[in-house]
Amino acid sequence: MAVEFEPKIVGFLCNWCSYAGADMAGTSRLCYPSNIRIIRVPCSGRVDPLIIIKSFQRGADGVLIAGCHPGDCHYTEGNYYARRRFAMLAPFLEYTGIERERFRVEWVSAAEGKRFSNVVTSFTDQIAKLGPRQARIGKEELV
Amino acid sequence: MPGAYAYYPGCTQESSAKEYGESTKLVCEELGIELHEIDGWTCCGASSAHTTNHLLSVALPTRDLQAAQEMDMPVAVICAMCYSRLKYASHELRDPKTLALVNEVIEKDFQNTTQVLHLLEILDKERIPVRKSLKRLKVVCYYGCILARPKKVTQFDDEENPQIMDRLVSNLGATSIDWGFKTECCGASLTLSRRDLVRDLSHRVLVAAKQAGADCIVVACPMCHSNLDMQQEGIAQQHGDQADMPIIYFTQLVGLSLGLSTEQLMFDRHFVDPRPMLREKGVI
Amino acid sequence: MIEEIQAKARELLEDGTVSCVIGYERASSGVGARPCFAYEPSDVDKFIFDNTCHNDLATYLRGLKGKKTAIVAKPYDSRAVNLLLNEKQIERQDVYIIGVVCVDDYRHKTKHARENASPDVELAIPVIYDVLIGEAVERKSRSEQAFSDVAEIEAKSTAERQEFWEEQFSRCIRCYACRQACPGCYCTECFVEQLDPLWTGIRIAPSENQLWNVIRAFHLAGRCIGCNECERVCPMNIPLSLLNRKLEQQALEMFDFRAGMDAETAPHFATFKKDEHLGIG
Amino acid sequence: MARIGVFLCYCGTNIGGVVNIPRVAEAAKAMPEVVFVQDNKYTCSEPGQLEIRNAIVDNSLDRVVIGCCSPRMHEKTYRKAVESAGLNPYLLEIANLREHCSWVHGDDKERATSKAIELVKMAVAKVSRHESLFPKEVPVTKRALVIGGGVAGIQAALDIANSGYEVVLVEKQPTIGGRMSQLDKTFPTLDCSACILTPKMVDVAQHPNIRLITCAQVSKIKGFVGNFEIDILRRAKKVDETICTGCGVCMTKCLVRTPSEFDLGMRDRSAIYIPFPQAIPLKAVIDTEHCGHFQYLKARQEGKDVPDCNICQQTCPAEAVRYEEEDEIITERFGAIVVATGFKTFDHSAYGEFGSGRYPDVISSLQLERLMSASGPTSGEILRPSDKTHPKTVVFVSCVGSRDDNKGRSYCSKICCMYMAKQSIMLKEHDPDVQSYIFYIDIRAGGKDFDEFAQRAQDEYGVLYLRGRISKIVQDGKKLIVYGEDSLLGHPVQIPADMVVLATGVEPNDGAPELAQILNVSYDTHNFFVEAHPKLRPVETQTDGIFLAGCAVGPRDIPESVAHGSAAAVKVTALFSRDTLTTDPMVSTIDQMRCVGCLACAEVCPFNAIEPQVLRDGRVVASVNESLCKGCGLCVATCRSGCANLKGFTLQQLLAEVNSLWR
Amino acid sequence: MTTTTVTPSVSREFLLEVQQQSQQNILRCYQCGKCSAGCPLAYAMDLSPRRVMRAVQLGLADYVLGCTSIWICVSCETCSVRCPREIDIARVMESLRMISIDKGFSPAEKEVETFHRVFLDVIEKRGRAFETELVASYSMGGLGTLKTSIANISLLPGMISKGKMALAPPNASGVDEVKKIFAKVREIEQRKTSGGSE
Repeated sequence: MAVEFEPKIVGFLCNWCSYAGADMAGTSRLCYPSNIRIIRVPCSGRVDPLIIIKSFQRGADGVLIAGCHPGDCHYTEGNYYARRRFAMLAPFLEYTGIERERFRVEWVSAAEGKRFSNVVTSFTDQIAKLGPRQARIGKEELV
Repeated sequence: MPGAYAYYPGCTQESSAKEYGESTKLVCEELGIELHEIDGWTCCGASSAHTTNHLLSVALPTRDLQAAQEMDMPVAVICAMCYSRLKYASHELRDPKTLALVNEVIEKDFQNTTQVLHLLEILDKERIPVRKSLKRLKVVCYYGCILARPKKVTQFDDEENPQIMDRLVSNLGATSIDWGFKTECCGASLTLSRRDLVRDLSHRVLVAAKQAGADCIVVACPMCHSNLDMQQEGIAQQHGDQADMPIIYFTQLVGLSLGLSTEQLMFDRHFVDPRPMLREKGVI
Repeated sequence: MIEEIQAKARELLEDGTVSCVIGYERASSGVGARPCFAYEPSDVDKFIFDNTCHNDLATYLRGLKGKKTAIVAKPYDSRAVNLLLNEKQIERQDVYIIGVVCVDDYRHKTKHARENASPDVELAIPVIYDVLIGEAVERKSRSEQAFSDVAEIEAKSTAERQEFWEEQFSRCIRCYACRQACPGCYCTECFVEQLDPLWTGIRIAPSENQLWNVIRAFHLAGRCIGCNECERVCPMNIPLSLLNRKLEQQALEMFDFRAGMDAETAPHFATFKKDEHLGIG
Repeated sequence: MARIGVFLCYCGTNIGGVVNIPRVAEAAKAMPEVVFVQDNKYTCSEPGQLEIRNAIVDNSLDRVVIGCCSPRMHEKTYRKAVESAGLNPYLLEIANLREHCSWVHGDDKERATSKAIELVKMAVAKVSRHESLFPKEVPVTKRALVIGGGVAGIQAALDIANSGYEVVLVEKQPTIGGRMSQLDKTFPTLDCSACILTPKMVDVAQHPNIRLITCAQVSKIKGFVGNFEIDILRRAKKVDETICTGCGVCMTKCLVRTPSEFDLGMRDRSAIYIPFPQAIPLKAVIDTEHCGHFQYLKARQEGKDVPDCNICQQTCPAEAVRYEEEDEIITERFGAIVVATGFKTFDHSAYGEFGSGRYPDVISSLQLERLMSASGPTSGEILRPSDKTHPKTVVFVSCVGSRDDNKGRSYCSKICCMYMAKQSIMLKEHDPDVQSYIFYIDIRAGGKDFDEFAQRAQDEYGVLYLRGRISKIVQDGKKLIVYGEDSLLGHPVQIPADMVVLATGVEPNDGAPELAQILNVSYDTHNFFVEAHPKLRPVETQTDGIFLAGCAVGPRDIPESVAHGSAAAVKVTALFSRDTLTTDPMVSTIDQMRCVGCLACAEVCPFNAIEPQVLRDGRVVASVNESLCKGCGLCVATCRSGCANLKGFTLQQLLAEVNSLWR
Repeated sequence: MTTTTVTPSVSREFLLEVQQQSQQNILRCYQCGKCSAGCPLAYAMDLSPRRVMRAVQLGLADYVLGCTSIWICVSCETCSVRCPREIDIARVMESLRMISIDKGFSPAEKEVETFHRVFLDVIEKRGRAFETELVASYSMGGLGTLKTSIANISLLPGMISKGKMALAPPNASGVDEVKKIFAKVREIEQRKTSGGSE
């Protein structure tokens, strides 16, 4: 690998569990790699495939979706639909040439600060190992 | 306030605990406390009576209390067992039916107004003119089970952490060490029947006293004394460690501070001779 | 067969059951076929039916919404009809389905030599119809070769796949013929043409092309009925069905769902089971 | 071109100690549309907020980004601050520089700072796409529906009615009163259940603000908080309530005898009946399943020929019997709903080892209540079912259908320990020769005077508690041999008993889950309704305007149920104290111009907030009921045309955030 | 041990007897085990005090009257003063000792029972305890087991040399009264057992 590869990871976190879980990681001062950029959404069910594919197209090295554990959804059902949606998307992304390891869905509760920092750490390491995407974006001049 | 008391020595004073009785007499003389031995006092029945027959266990001590009633003085007791039995009796007798029944048994008319005091309670009110300070002496006070228990009967002192004896010894200049075994049991009346158990229990007490860093154990009960003192040899055999822990009656300690001689206080009667220790501590 | 079709069509127009019958007529070029909208019984004479009749006629039903319409439906067209019914784009009572048994509907359309490529069960008989024309024939299952085309792509390494798709999509000229031919693509305004949010730049660049094709495919996840028109009409010969069929395969494996087989079953993205794992999260 | 102000908070050293704020500020100045940047030791402090306010005014800012602690911490505070400057409070975005940056990257200040810059950049990008949002006002229908006429429902109904609001009380049974009306005495005070309950029942009947609909249940719900439209299915009683005087002649004349539900089969009732003497309303109903006349009608349809019977109709002095009466659906509007559907006791036939109901003298605790009740089948004389003799040795078995995973009942039913103590005491009161034994696992007597009560059963009434679950009951002649272990003695015991009472646990009433589905509120694996928050919102549901009371939520005793009922009532009256409701503006919208009406969004909406709407041009499109929408955004992710959008988290805003990362 | 059958009649009877004798409401015991936890001798008992109480609650007379615990108990009262339910457990133990004697159970701790008996004999005879005689008649009278006897005798020389063994018996003028008391008590006990209540 060339110099030091700094992966850029986009994280979509549901407001009620995972975003709070990330806050918890903060309040408990649990350090994790700084590569993740967290985008707050009301529910993992709000995250549409379009924004994910878009993130990859823009050059994201990894995308993390985190929501309430199944059954704990603040909106009772949102993450169940999300689960199906991303279960379809994950292998499809791989099929179209984006490594499976670059897309991750995790359930993180508001209390699981430790778990959140672990998830981010392992995900970041995983992607760092994978190296940057052979994204064509480089070759193109973007809008 | 020196006063006059109907003195109830208890059977052991005539034999195994003579030194307790003698030291008591001497000390009280020194302090001007009049002890008038109850004429013809008899045994309180000890643990055996109340183990065997409840009525008997009340009747026997009542007989002595009644005798004291005629002397119209509060009763002074030194033996913890006797104290407990006398107290227990007067406690039971608060019930008129029991009182009537017992009076029938002893064929007397006891009113149950007679006060029962342990010598410790009496001395607690005394100013003791210390002639010989015991300041280098570090002791643990061992009250045994029945002196302070049960409070609702004895009204003696705190059940779990009595202080009265500790107060006394510190008044004498000695250091009383706080420890956890003040009211643990020594095995009591099992001395003859289940000595092995007595040795287990007494061993615990001796070890605790040693760990507390005591030079000796101060006691207020002949039975405790005999179990802790006489059994030390046997305890060593049973548990393999030699305590060499002098066991001293609080009256003997008071005696020392009043300048009485070791002979007067009969230290020679102890199985574990306290004198070397006392000498070393400059008490004698 | 064509006689029967014409007879039925005429009858429907004459007794006023429908105001229009959608069928095929010979293209002006003289070769190939094109959709034909018959409003008069006489129009029906123009009807033809042979294996040049490719268009998915269901695509036109939305346009005639509210008008009683009959359509000549090959098996995959019939699945499209179900899709549109399920998505409330047409009313059952407005549509009269002339189902046509079609032994050869599918393979003759894949321009790419993917002879083995076929769904796990080949459809010969429409899944929904008011009248069935043609001999109801048995077709053997070809499941042992199911999705072998998809398997080929999966066999590649990620890098190879990237190369493969990059090559394919770099050819895309974004003519959107695929979209026009698709019975499932009926959005008033396709995301690709929206200016706000601006999902894709209008200019032709591989990554934009890929975004377009991948998302279009995903918008058809659980909806593509496999008529394969997109691929047939693609002027740049991009094997688009490979995308759709991958998703069709996943839907089958994960949710045992296949679009358009009936009008009622909720598509997999519109429902869920509490205790399914699906290997994520 | 927006005018964005960026405010960066040091949060003492919490952020400033790690993130290089001045550098972030520098970077922020260069960001598009940013016209003002300021840092502050504590933005959340009074002066800090004031500075924001002033900055907005002085620099006529129209968007605000604050880089500080988590929005979950102070978003509301800052919205107020922004609003105080005359700006729409929703034109604010917070960059989480503390929890998501300084606190987790303290180990690398350099990276922390560059991340902070990007977080601010994202926030700026997002806020530039913010729009002013305005809460909506919806009117409130000040009528309450109470479902369930047990003590909890009664209490709720009375409290709401007494606050001056109309209440409709719907009860599935022919009478209100619920389980409490079946009880003899109540623990730990031992006052008579009926004596304290019946007055309340009468109050309900006589209250001008309460309308009572019995033999009825909710069948459909439309609308939302403040504006529910409810269908109530009222089953035909076949007796005209308005005329029936409850004289009971029909009951004496009726030829049919069938086990009484109220007395749990320990006594028979007629086919036309009044459940019990104090029933409210005191009106007869016909049980068409057993009634001779309806048997006849049924048989005739099947072409069979059985004699007709209409003796009740003939003999009714008030001529109130109406065989022809049909079920009806009553549709009414309500502003709030209280669900108090109560409980039933576990059916012990699930326990084969206890005889699964085949030993007549193994009875349920509720059956014992009926036996002890003066109005019960034995007029309060305790006679065991088999031979109507007085049982002398009675064994109680606790946790029957409770704390038993094997029976799918993992939970503690809470009331059993206490009612066993009560019943064993009452047995002694009825007959001094009775010796009761209670097999228990724990004695759960948490409550005012509860433990004293349970102890009294032992000290004063000589009830013998044995710690352990029994294993088996065997009929042995007239005796029932109970096999157990006294786990305190560490030793198996067996007790030859005359009667065994199974302390059957609490479980939700039939139809609870169905009702939950109708009302679209959630219920747990045991079919108990689920509170919005187990600690802090114990009477609310996730659906606004629908409240819970009593054992529908979980096992409760009488005082708790009453308190719970009153609590629900307060929530309702609080709701009714306002003429309109404001709704959260962060809800979905549908671009109906582009919507193709596939209604995929409606299919997935967890709150049924999306309905089809027919436009003037006849197009069918989706439309959002903003009062029902909770803003989860499922519809947004489902809609292919991008017509569904979520205010506050729009497609544009998320896309802007993503794009900003590569600008 | 075989399964115990618990029946009201039996259990009540014994329970009531113990309650009457000890004047304690044993049903108050909620089996917390604090008594056993504090008992200095529990380790040497076959039934911990808690289990003794339990057995009484269940009315298992044979089970409890034959146990060593009631004899090993030295009435140190630790249990009694600490009992959260204010039961005088030591008193219950005493009562059980008495009942077991009445019912003619052979004590599980022979020596203990013997000691108490001998002790009272001495007192009845002399009005006061005469330790020398006590030790002698207990040990040499073959009442104690050989083991304990030898152990006891082994102490004698020491005790005598230390003057801890009075050689002359005590002379308490009250001895006659004591004799009377013993007699009277027996008489009253007789009255009780022969039906007539007090």
